[in-house]
Amino acid sequence: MATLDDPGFAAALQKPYRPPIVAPGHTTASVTDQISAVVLQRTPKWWFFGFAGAFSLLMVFLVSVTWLFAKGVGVWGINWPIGWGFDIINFVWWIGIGHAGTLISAILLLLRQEWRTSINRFAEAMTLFAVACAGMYPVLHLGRPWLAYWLFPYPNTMNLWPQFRSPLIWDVFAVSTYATVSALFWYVGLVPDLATLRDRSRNRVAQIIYGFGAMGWRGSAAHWHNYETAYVLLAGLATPLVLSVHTVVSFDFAIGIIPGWHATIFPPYFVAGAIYAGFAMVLTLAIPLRALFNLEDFITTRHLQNMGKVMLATGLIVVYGYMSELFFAWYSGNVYEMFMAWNRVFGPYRWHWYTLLLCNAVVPQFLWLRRVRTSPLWLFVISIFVSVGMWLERFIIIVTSLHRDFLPASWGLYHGTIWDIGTFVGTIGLFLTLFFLFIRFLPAISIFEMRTIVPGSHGGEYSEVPE
Amino acid sequence: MNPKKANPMDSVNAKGKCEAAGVRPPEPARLDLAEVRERLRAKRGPEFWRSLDELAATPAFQDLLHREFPRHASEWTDGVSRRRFLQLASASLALAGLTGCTKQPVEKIIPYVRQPEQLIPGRPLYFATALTLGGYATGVLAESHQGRPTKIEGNPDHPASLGATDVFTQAAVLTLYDPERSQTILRAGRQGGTWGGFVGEAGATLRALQAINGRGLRLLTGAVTSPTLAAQIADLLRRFPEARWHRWEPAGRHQSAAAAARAFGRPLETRYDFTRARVIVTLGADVLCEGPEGVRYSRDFADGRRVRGDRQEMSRVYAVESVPSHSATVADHRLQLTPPQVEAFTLALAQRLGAAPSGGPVVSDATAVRWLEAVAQDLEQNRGASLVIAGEYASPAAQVLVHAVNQALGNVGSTVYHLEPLEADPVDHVASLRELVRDLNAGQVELLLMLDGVNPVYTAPADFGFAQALQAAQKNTVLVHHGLFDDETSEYCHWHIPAAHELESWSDARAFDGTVSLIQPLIDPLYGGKTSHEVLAALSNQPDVTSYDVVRQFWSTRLTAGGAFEAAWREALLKGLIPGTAASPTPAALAGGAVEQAAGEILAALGRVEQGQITLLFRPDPAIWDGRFASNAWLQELPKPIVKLTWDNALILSPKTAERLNVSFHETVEVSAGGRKVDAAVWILPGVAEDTALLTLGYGRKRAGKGTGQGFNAYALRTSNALWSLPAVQVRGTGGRYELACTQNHHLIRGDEVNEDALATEAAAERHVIRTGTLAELRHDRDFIQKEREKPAADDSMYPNYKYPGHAWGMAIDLNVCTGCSACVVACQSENNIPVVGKQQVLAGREMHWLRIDRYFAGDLDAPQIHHQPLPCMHCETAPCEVVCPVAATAHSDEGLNDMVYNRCVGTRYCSNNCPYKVRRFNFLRYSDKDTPVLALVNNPDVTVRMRGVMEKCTYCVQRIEQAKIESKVEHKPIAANQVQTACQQVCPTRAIVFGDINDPQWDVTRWKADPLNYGLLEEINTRPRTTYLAKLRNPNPLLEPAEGAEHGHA
Amino acid sequence: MQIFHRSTNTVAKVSIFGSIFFLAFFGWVYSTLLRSSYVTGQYVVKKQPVPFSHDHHVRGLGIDCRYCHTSVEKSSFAGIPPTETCMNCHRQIWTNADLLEPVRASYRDGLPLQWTRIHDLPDFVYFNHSVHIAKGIGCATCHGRVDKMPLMFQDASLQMEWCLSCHRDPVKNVRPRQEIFNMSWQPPADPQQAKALQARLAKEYDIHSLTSCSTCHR
Amino acid sequence: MSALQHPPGRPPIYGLMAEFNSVTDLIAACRSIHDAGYTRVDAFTPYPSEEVAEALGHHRSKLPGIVLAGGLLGGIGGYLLQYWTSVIVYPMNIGGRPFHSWPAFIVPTFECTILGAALSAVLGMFFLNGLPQPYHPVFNVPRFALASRDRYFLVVEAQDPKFDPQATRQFLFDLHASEVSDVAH
Repeated sequence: MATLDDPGFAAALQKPYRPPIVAPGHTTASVTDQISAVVLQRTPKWWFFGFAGAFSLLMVFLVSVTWLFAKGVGVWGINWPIGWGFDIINFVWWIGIGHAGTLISAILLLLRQEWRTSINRFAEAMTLFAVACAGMYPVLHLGRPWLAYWLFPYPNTMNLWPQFRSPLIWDVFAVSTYATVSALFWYVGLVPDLATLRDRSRNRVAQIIYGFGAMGWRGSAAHWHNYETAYVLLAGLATPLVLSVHTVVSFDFAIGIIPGWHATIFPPYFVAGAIYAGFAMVLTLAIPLRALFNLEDFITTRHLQNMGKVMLATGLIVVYGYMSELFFAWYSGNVYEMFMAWNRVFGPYRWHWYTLLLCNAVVPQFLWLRRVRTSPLWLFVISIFVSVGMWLERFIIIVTSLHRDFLPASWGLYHGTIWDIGTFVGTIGLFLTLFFLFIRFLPAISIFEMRTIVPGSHGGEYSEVPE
Repeated sequence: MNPKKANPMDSVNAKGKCEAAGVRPPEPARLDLAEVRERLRAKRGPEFWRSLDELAATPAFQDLLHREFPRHASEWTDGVSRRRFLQLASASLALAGLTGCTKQPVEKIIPYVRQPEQLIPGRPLYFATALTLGGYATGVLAESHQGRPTKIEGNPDHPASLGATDVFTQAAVLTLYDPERSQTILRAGRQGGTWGGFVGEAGATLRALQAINGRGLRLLTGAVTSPTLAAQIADLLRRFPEARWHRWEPAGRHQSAAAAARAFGRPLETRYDFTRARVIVTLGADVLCEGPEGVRYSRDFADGRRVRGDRQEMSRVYAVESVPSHSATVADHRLQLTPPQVEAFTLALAQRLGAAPSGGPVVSDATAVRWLEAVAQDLEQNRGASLVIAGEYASPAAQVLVHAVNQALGNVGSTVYHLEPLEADPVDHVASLRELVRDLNAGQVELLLMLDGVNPVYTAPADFGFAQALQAAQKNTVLVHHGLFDDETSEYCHWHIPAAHELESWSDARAFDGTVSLIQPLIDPLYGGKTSHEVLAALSNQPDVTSYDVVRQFWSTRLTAGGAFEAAWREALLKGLIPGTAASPTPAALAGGAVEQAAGEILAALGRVEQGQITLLFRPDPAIWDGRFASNAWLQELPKPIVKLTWDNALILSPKTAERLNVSFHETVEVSAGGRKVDAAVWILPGVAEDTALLTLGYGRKRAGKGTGQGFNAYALRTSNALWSLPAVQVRGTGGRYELACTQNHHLIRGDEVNEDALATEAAAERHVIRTGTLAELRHDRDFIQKEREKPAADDSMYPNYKYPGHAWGMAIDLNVCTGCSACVVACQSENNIPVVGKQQVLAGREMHWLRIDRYFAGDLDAPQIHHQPLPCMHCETAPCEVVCPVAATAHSDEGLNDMVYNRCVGTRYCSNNCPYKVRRFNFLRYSDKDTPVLALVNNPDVTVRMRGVMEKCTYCVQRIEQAKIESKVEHKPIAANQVQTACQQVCPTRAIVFGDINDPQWDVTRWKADPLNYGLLEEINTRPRTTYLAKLRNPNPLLEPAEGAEHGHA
Repeated sequence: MQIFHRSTNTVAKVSIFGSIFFLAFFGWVYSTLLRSSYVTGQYVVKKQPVPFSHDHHVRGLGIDCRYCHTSVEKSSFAGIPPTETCMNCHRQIWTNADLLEPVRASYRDGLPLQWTRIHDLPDFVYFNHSVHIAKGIGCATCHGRVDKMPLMFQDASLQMEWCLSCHRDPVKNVRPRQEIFNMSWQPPADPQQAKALQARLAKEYDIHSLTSCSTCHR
Repeated sequence: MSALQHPPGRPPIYGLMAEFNSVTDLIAACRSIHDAGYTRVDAFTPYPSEEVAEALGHHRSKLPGIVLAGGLLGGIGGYLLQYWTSVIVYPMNIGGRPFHSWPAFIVPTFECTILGAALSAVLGMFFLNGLPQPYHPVFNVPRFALASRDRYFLVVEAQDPKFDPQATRQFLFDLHASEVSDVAH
C-alpha cells in the first residue's frame, strides 16, 4: 500500500496547495470508529428519501422493460438503417463509467497513488453497479431476449456454438469477465472490513451477516501475507483487463465497415473516454457523499483536485480523438469517410455534435484553474457536463455513422421514443438504488486501508525499518 | 383492443380497424387524455384491464392514439392479455429467459377423404387463367398449394404476358383473401339479405318491366371485352329492347377513342409494335408498364434497347412530357415541358413533318426548337421504322395530329396498327354515363344494376353529381350493386351482391390484341361471391346456373376449331387462351379535315393559356390504379415508382413551383378549380415541369377496407371535360401538416427535404452508384465502364479465397432496361411471405421489402435524369453481415448463398448495421399477421413465416433453388441451364434480371457477368457481391448532345 | 467474542466444495431433460381416431409403404392416405368392426379423419422425403421398425443434432434403392463388406454431406 | 503455517494470547519469540504488516504459482474451445473467413486467461488462509475484537513443543505484552 515513501514527498504533502489525504489528528481507532459508524448508526432520514427516489426510477425501468418484452424492440426509435440507438449508446456509456473504479483501485494501486485509498471502495462499487446496468442492454436490445443464452458457449441439441469472429461474442467474454473480476476484487477488499464490522456491531443479526461475509477473517499475519499477494495480483490482472474491455467494446464499431466506425484510433480513444466519463461519475457521487456522511476528513480536496487533473488529461485525449477522426477522414481522401465527417459537422445531427464539443472539449478547460479544481461545486457541475458529453459522443458515433452510410437511397433518421428514455432513466434508477443500498450497509471507504495511512500508524512495509 | 382482429394492416387507421370488426364506422367521437384517465380512474384489477381493452378498441381511442403518439399506434395492434403482461413483468423482473427447451405443440394432420387425381400432396399445381384490368386480360399461371392459390406467374404463351406480369396481377392473390371483401348480400346496407331474396325482388321488378319492353332497366358496367358476358347482355337487351347498357371505366381510353373517332370515323384502338421501331418519340405518354398492354410493350421495347456482347445497336427514345414517366426514365433524351407546351410541341412536330398545316410560331423556346429539328430529322431518316406516341392523356386533337404524323412517316402498318374496337358494343363512356345520370335525375330508371365492382359514386366525373342522382333515385328505383367490396356506391344501394374474385370465377376476356383468354377458378368463392354471369343469369330466371355452365355453354357452339369441342375446350383451358382469336389490323384512312380542325383547336387552346397558371394532371395511380386496389395492402405499401410514396397519393409539384407557392413536403394545400376543391398534402418531385401539378386517382376513399381514409380524392376535381388535365387550378397553402410515408430519404426532416434530394444526388454521383455511358463511348472503348473505378484484385485479402466447386449462384441486373415498374417488388413480397407493416411503421423507416428499387436523380434537379436500381441482397462472398453475427444465424452456404436462418437469429441487428447495402430487414414488432386465419392462406408454404425480433432478407428464392436441386436429384438429371428463376426475375416485363449458376457458361447470367458493362456495386470495399449490375447506356442524338461533350461516367 | 459454532467451519467448507458438484448435477439434469422423450416426443404413442396398426398391415399383411404413403417418392410430404384408400379394403373386410366406424363415418359424411401428427418437425425446418429416398435412405433409418409398431410412435429424436449426425456422414446410412421400403434390411454383417457396399452406393448415388443452413432452413 | 491443523492429544487450552499496544512492540515480540524457537505462533494486526510476517518467518507465498497456473489453464482452455467449435464441431463459411480465424480468437482467449487467473487468485487466497473458518478459538477472548481496531495480538498455541503454561506466559510479559490471557478451545 502506498504512502509517504520518502520524507521529501512527505514534506511536499505539507505544502499548502497540497492538502493532506487524511485530515490531521486521526488514529487507527478514530478512522475505524468513524467509518464503521456510518454503517452501524441509525439510518439518516435523507437516505430514505434518496432511496425512495431511486427506487421509483427503478420501477420506471420495470415498466419500460415489460412493455419492451411485450411488444418488441419496435417500441424504440430504431429502424433501418439505424439498427442501434439508445440501447447500445447506454451500454457503452455505462461500461465506460465503470472503468474509473477499476482504474482507481487497480492502476493507482500499482502506481502507489495512496490518495486512492479513501475513494477506491465506492469507486469499485460504482464500477460493479455500472457494469450491472451496462450488462442489461446486450440482453434488452435483442429482438428475442429470451434467447440471450445462445450467446454463451454451452453444449446443446442443435450442435451450434457462438460465432467467435463476432465482436459481440468478444463483448460477452470481456464484459462477463470484467463483471466477475470487479466483483471478486471488491469482495476481497471488503473481507477485512466485514470482519471489523462483525467485531464492532452489537446486533446479533448484523454480527452473523457480517461474520458470514468475513468468512472468519481474523487478521492473522499469515492471512495478511497471502491477502496482500492476492490483492496486488488482482490489481495486476484487473489493469490489462480494464484496458481490454473498452478496447473490445470499441471493436464493436472498429470491426464494422461503416464509415465513422471503421477507425483504428477507436481503442485508445474509447479507453480514454471511459476513464474520462468514469472520473466524472466518481466525482458526481463522491461530492455529495462526503458532505452527507461528513467524510471530508477522508475524501479531501486533494482527492477532488487529483480527479480533476485526471479528467483534464483524459478529456484532452478524447478531444484529440475527435480531431484525429476528422483529420483521417480528410487525409484518407475516401469519399465515404469525407462525407461522414462533413455530415457530423453539418448534417441533421450537427447540434448534437456542437453540444458534444461544448461538454467534452470546452467546459473541462476550466479545470486548468486551481480554484475550479478545488471547488466541489464547480467540479460537480463540470462532471455532470462531462457525463452528458460522453453520452452524446456515443450517440454521434452510433447514430450519425449509421444514418447516412454508403448508398444515399438507404439513408434514414433516428429519434428516441418515450420507451428509449424510460429504459435509460430506468437503468439510472437501478444504479442509484444499488448505490444507496451499498452506502447504507457496507463501508463506503476501505477501513483497513485507511488505517495504513493514518499518520503514525506503522502500516506494513512503510513503517521505519530499524537497522 | 381486440386481439382477434389484431392485424398489422389494421394499424393503418382507426376506421379501417373497426370496419374490419364488421362495425359501421361512427363519426369517431373526440376523446382526449383527460377523458381517458377519467374513464380509467376508479377501475381496479380485472375490470381495469377489461375496460382498458374495451377502450383501446374504440375508434375514438385509436384516433387519440394516432393523434398523440402516431409512432406507438402500431404497437397496439397485437394484443397482450393481462396474464401475458404480468408474466412478462415477472420475466423482466428477473430478466429471465421465457423458455429453455422448446416443445412441439400437438398438431393434427388431415388427409383428404377422396384425393383429387393429379394432386400430389406437398407439390403445387399451376393453372392457366387470366386476370383483367379495365376489361382487358393478361394471361397468368396461378400456383395452387392443396387448393389455395398463393402466387401468380405470367403465362409465357399469352401475348399480353410472355411470362411476365405487372404489379396489379402480382397482388391479385392478396385481394382474393382480403378479409375486407364484402362477405354477405346486403339488403339496404344491412346483413341478412339472401340470394333468393334478391332474385325474387329483382325478378318481380323485371316482370313488371317486361310489359313496357324493359324501359327503365339500366345496366352499368366497366369496359367489357368478355364474349360470354357480352352475349348475355345482348340477350338481356333482346328481351328488354328499351333497356339501356351504360359503361363507365374511370381510367379507360376515353380520349383515345374520341381521337380515333375523329381521325378515322370510328373508335379504333391503336397498337404499337416496338420491335420494329428504331426511333421512338413519346409525347406525354407512358406506354411502358401502364395499362393492360404495358407488360408486352415493355418486353418489346426492352429488346430494342438491350446491348449485349456483339449486338451494339439500340433504339433511340425521346420523351417529351410534364411529369416523369417510366418510359422517360429509360429514354435517351427527356424534354420537360408544361402540358400546354407539350401540345404545342406536338403541333409543331406535325407541322415540321408536313402532317399538319403550318401556321403561327407555336414553339418559341430555344431548347424546344433545337429538339424539334433534331427529332424531326431523326424521324425522317427512319421512315417506317419510327414511332410517335401521344397516348391516352394527350388531348384528342393532339392524338389526331399524331395519327397524322405516323401516317406521314409511313409507320402505319409497320410500327403502328389499328384494331376494330375490342370492347363489346363500344360507346363513349362519358356520354353513356352522362345519359344515365340524366335519366336517374329524370326518374326514368326503375332498376339499376351496377355490375362487377363499378363504383360511380366515387369515380364518376365530379360534374355529374352521381351520388346526388342515386340519392334522388333511391325512392323509386331499385338500386343493385355487385362488387368485391361494400363501397361508396353500395352504400346508396338497396342491394349489394358480393362479387366473386377472378380467381374464384369462370369467365373469359380479350387481351390487348384481341386474344380471347379463359378465366377459370382456382378455389370456390371464399366469401360466397357471385360472378356477373351468375347475376345476369339470375335476371334471366336461371338463378341456379353456374358461371361454368354459362361460359362453357357459350363456347360449346363457337369453339369447334379442332372439330371436337371437348378437346378444343381442354386445350384452351390448358393454354389459358383460345388460339387464333387475336384481332387482325384494320386499314384506317384519315378523315378529311380532321387534322386541320385539330390543329386549330390546339392553337386556340394555346391562345387561352396564361403564364403561371397551374395545370393539374390526373393519372391512374401506379400502385392502386383507379382506386379498385385500394384495399390491397401489398399495393398500398408498394413504394410508387419514382415518387417512392406509400399508402397515400399527394399533390406532386416541381421544386420551383413549390417554392413559388411557398409550400413544402407534408404541408397541406387546397386545390381548387371551377368551384370544386380538394385538400391535399404536397410532395416535391424533381422532374415535374413547372406550373404543373400531379394528383393520382384512387385515393381519398371513404369505404375501401384498408384504403379507407388514405390520401386525397382526385375525382372530386375531375370533370367530364377534363379527364386527365385540368387547366388553371388554384393552389393555396392551408398551413396544415399531413405526414406522407416515403421510403427513400425524407424521413421527416422538416425543412431539409429538398436539400436532401440534392445531397443524395451529389453523393450518388461521386460514389458511382449508377454507372452510365453512351453507346458511342462503348463502341469507342468496350471497357470504359470497367475503367470508371478501380476494383480490388481477386486475391486482395489477408485470407485465402473460398472455392465454390459445385453450383455458385449469382444474379445480374440490367439497369439499361429497368423501367422501375416494381412488379419484382410485389412478386418478391408474394413469393416470400413478406409482411406489410402499415403507414406508421413505414414512417418510422421500417418497411420490409426484401427487394427495393432505389431511385436516383442525376444532373440538374430542375430537369433531372432518373435512374432505377433494383437492390436485392448482394450475397457478398466476403459478407460483412456474417462476420458480426454472434450466433452464426447468417452464414454462407457451400453454393455461395448468404443464408439467413430465422430460427437461429436472436435479433442483435448488428448484421444490418454492418451491411453496406442495407438490404436486411428486421421484424421490429410482430408484423406477420397470425391472427387473421384467412391471411394465412396466402402464405407460400415453402417459406418460413418470420416472427417478431428476427432479421430477414433476400435469399435468392432459396426455396426455388432447393426445389430444383431436389427435382434434379430425384430425376437423376442435372439442373438445366436457366431452369432456376427467382420470383423477381420471372415477373420482370423487360427481363432486366437474370439469375443462375455463374460456374456454368450455359446460363445467361454467366454471359451477362462477362459483359464489359458488368460492374459490382461498391465493389471497391471488396465485399465481392454475387449480384452485379450492367451499366445504363444511352444512345443520344449528336444534334442534341455532341459526343465529345457527353459527360459520362456516373449519372 | 465467538459468533459461530464450531460446526460452521465444516459446514462452510463443505458447502463451497459441494456447490461444484451441485452445478455439475444441474447441468446433467438439464441436458438429459432436453433429450428426454418428454421434450422430443420420442417413443410416445399418441391417441388416434382409429388405433391403426402398422405392425398388422405392414408385417402381417405385407402391404407396401407406398400403397398408403403415395407421394413419398415424388414430394416432400409422404402423404397420409385418404379415407378412400382405407375403404378400398374395408369395404370388403371388417365391414362392421366398431373400431373402423370412424373410417366409415368419414367416408359416408365426407368429413376427413383427423389423425394426430407423430413426426412433426418445427415449421422452420423443410424436410423432403423424395430426395432422401432417391439418395438411398431407407424408411426404417428414420422411422424405425414401423412394421413392429402396433401403434405408431416417433422412433428418432428428430433434434437437429440427430439430423446432423447423418448429414455429416450420410454414407453410413445408405442402402440399395431397391431395399428402401424393406423394413428388415441390414447392411452385410461383415464390416468390411458393409463399408465396401456403402462406399460403392455413395459413389453411385452421388452422396455428399450437406450441412449448409439453407439445406433445411428457408 | 496454517491454523487448519488440530492437535491429536488435546491440551487443556488452545494457547496463550498476548496483547500489545503498538505494532513495534508486536514486531519485537514476534522476532524474539521466533528466535526463541517457538514454531506454532501467530500474530494479529488491524492492517497488513510485512515485518510481522517476516518476523514470524513467513516468506514467499505460494499464490503467484497458483495464479499463473489458473491463467494458463483459462487461456489454453479458451482457445481450444474456440478452435474445437469453429473448426471441428461445426465448421461454417462465415463471410469467406477461414474456419481457423486465429486473429479473431485472440480476444476471448485473453479474457479467459484473466478470468482463470483472477478466480484462482481469490480462491487460492482463501484456500491458503484456510478460510472460510467462522469459528476460531481466538474469538473466545473478548478483547480480541480489538484486533480489527487498534490492538495487536500474539498467540502461542499449546501445541507448540516449547509451550509451557507458566514459562511462556512469563516470556510474553517480558516482551511488554500489556496483557496475556488463556485461549479456550
